[in-house]
Amino acid sequence: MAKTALQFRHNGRDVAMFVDGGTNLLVALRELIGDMTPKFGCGQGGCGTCSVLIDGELHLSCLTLAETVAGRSVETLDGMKDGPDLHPLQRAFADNFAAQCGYCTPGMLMAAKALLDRNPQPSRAEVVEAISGNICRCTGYEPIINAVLSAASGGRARA
Amino acid sequence: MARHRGRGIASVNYPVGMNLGGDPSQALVHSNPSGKFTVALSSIDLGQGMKSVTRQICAETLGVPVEDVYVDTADSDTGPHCMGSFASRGTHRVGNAVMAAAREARGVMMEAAAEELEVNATDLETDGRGNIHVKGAPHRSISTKDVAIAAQFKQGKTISGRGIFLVPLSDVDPETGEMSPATCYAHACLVAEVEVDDETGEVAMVRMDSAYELGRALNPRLVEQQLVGGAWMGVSHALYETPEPYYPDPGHGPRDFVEYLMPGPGDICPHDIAVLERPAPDGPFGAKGPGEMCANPVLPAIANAIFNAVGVRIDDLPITPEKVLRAIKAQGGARPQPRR
Amino acid sequence: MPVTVKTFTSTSDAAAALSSDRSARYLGGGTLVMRALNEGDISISTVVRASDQAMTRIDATGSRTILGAGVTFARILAERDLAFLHAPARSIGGPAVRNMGTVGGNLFAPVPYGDFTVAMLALDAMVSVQGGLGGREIPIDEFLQSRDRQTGALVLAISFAKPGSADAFRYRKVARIKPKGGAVITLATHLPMNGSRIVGARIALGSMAPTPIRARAAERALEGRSLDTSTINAAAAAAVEGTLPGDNALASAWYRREIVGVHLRRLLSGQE
Amino acid sequence: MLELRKDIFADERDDNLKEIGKGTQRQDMLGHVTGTSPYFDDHKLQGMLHLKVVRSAHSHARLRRVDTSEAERSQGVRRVIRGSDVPRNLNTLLSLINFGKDDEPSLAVDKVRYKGEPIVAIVADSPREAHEAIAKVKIDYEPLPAVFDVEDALKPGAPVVNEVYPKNTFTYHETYDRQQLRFGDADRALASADHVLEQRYQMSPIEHAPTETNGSIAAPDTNGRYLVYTSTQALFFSVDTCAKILDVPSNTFHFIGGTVGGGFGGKVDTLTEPLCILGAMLTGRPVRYVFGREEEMQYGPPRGAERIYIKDGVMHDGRVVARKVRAYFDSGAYTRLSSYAAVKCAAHLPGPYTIPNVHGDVYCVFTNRTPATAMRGFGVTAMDFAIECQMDKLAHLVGMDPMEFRILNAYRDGDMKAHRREAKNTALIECVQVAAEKAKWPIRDEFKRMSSRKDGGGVRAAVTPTPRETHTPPTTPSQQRTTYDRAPAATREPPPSPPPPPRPAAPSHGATRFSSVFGTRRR
Repeated sequence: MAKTALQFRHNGRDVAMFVDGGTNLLVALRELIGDMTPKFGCGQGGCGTCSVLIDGELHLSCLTLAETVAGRSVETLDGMKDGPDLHPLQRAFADNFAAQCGYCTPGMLMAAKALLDRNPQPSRAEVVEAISGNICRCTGYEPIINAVLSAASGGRARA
Repeated sequence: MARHRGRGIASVNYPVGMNLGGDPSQALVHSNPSGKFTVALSSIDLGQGMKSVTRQICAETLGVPVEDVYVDTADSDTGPHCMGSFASRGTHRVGNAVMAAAREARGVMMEAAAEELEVNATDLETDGRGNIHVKGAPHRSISTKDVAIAAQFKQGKTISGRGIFLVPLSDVDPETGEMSPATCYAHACLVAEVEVDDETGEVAMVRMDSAYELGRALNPRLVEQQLVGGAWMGVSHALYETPEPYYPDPGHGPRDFVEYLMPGPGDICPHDIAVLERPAPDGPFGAKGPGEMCANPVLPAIANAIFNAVGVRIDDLPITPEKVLRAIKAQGGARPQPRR
Repeated sequence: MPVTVKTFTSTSDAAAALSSDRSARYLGGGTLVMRALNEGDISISTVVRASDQAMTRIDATGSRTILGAGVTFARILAERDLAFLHAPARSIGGPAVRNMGTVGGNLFAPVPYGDFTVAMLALDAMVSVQGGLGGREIPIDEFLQSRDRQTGALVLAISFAKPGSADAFRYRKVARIKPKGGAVITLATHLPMNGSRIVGARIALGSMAPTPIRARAAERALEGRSLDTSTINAAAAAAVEGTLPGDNALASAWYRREIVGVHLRRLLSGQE
Repeated sequence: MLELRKDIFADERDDNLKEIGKGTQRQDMLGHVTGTSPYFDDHKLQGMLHLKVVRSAHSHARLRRVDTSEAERSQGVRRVIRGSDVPRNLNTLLSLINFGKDDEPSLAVDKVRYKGEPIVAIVADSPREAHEAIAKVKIDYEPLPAVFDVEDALKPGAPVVNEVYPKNTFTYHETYDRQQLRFGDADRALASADHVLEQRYQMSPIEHAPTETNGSIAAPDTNGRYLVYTSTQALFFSVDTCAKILDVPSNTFHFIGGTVGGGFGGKVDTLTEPLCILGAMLTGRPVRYVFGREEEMQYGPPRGAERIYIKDGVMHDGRVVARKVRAYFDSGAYTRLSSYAAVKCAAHLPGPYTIPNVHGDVYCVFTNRTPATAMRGFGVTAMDFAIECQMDKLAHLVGMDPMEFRILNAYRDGDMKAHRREAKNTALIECVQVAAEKAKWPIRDEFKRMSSRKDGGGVRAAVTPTPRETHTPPTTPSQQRTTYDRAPAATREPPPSPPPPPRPAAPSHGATRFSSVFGTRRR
């Protein structure tokens, strides 16, 4: 069966693999390079838990044909920490108790990072908009919104 | 066109644990030679915080810092039997099992410490910071680490404990329904304020105020997680979600998260919560279980608030804009009730 | 059989590949085709792509705006000249979907999707299509009526005359969920003014029929009049005429009929 | 925002604790924010196969013929699994606690009872190849009349959904078509009440919608065992259900789970594990079976619908003197856990209020829809909706403030509850008082002074006489038994001579019956 060679940057490192025709980026990340941080929640584009950044833009990896990221940069939650140090967003999510089951957390963090990378001081409405493509069934969203706001303000206090 | 505000209330109680009991859970607690404890369970953490709350229960019972305890869940080879994570039974049933196991392990730990300090175990106490000392004489002290080393390599003792918690099964009288469904109950009362659009039937949440009585709040942050998230789910159940929008007609079922309606981050409202703690006599440190009941008062409180706002009673869940609009039209327009 | 991916530099080669293979689908942003593949749609066995730059071009300089079919909603939102389209673009999905979803793909999105197309219908857009036998321009009304037969064709671009004033074009998506929700109904109006009179009114409705449709009776109620309360009420009363809404998970046909006039009135009178 | 009201019930607590009561960070938070918390699907196994099921296109139909020959030859297919391949293709979840009869196959054989019911499982090299094979399975259906409304299902001549329960209701105590609650004389009290209000309430089904769908991965392990990664909410429930269905000892399995992407009750049913393990047994390879989102929404079990009728009698002064409730749980095509919820619901009546006359009939009804299961607040959520809407209407009827109306009727320590147990450790009044305070909702001083710990018991503790009903069913042993359980679980009243006919000495599947609901009479 014909496979296509694919190379891209994954959290700053070059990776190479062979993909079957039609393979989506979520499968490529999880099954071919073992990055389990993006999750499968629907395969429909509705839940956001597979969210990654492609060249800095928020994308749904389940709806991305893997070979379209050839030569591009893909960031996942696996690359968010700086060495052993948590990213301010990760710290803020923890401090605000913004995760329960934790399954939406990787996608939420990527959506929040996409926002703060472009807009370091967002309003509450902008935060709400930024995470609107991500479903959380546990928290009621309030602690997640507070976490993003507190990461943006640089403080560790609850917003 | 007008938008009308209204407030409604509901008060509820909720049984803790499987109905009729008969739902055991077990726990094993043991120390490694450095005095760090592992709790082995087969109970599931669905996000509700099972690992975290049992960790605190274990640490409190042992008298060690929480950092010295790690909870390992859900391995059928190493974790002893648990009925499962449902029926608000986690904190109450598993918590009690962990407490029992930790109590037994503490007994061994205190005996081992007593042997090292050459005193009676009954004369010892833990300081919660990793030390055991003679009551009233803090300088006659030994660390839990040193106790663990001594127990393992010198005394040949295993600092471990087994725990089980079982509410004995009760029977049901088929005719009268006489039974013992639960040993303790949590309570709540919630006030919902809504705004209803009388031309479209749309209902927007304005705010919620609530009081929940949950026995001991073992970890207020975890309680808050359950209550905030649970109230959100209550709003969702009240106004939005169903896989059968035309029930009992089974058609037009949602297939994705666009068609399955749940409130988004732009639909939430402020929620001010008070937590009351009336300890349950048989709960671990008096705890009951907030996980399930937190959504329940929200549904009727919203329905009652809609009545207060526009004078229509919607007795079918979910309360869609269509149902509200049909009812408003049927009564010839909104009839706001006295403002509360 | 795994899926075959064919990438072409020229749109005509892509169009030829698309029209010669019934199991081929054009992959735009992925929100429709990748979802179908993920859900096990085995009727698709070839995925066609085109890397032609023209597919992602935005030309907003002249009086006629041209959007390449591969233009994403995020790019529209980044374009100051397209401010009048920001409301419909922002109403699509969440940020990730807007970074991926395209103007061309939206033309094919079934209810409850396809909100941007409602805006395009109000703007009397032309759809530029490359078939196996060459290109043509199709008025959007006509394109939508024959949408089921267009899957073998490659949409290259969509073009329309820019509204004369910021106020002439209005858009509203009525959704249960905020800020990202599927449409209960979608409304877009283009009311060019000649002095104080409306000339060439176009009102487009989404979720009021299997594809976006025009509210022609409401358009007639506005035509040649000034936008005053009685005209607005007349248009609102006529909004439901000629519509064919269906029941779905978001709302019933009854509800859609009940509220379409309410929302048209609110949209035209500038109310929330 | 959360405020701890330590001032209330302070005399009942010792707050001098070190770890309890602190807002300590979750043990799993670091894992969550770094994406390293291990969910079942995060295990990558060499040579993993993919399992998908063929689902019924009809809500109710006889299966005339199921032809899988073309699917078996389809590219990438390793194994096609039929109902006949399942060792014990009939189960009911609560057989593990001796409650109910086996009524649900893992794969439908002769008949389908809901749209989406699994009929055939395909194990293939890739999901795509499994889907291609699914399209090649040919099923000849003979559609049967279906019933979707709980009350229609109880009418004479209604289609029989599930032949195990031919009256379309679960059987309680081997005799009853419902769980009853009888306390006092509701009819007489209604006759003398100042106002009577009867209302109908309805809750549509609700989907759990966890962000992680149901699923499992099963892999052959060393020494003949199988390693199973699972999203289950109840590990040993799943282990023992699999042991029963696959007819092997439970220690054949090593289940690993415990970190689950949301459950809310929707991951109790052991939906994927039995077929997933069977796939691994039949192919010798790791097998993954994960629900797609549409499967999860439409064919994963929901919180079942409920229809509730309440008839209340209330006096001018606001005392509720009688409550009569008839409730129907829509179980869908199979029992799962709805039978249990109906009993829990009966126990919950009449809500947290002291009402001297209560009459409840709670039915678990079968219809041709996706089987229902547990969900957060199981058995209570819809009843609370009905009761609390009703309480609001009653308050309106007698012209009382709804808060004060609830305080007036609230149960207190020492009161007798309708299921004939004394109320203890109650706190409803305090919750209403504090909620009123928070919401700045004025209530009168006398209601502010009331307490759950005062003025209960006495006459409120009396068990009011309950009339015997003329149509009382014969008194039979209240034990709920199944064919499956009958042999080993003869815990009480062992039959005298003659000796029972020979039966297997012990269940060969090795599943454990944890307990026996209805098995022992302990009050």
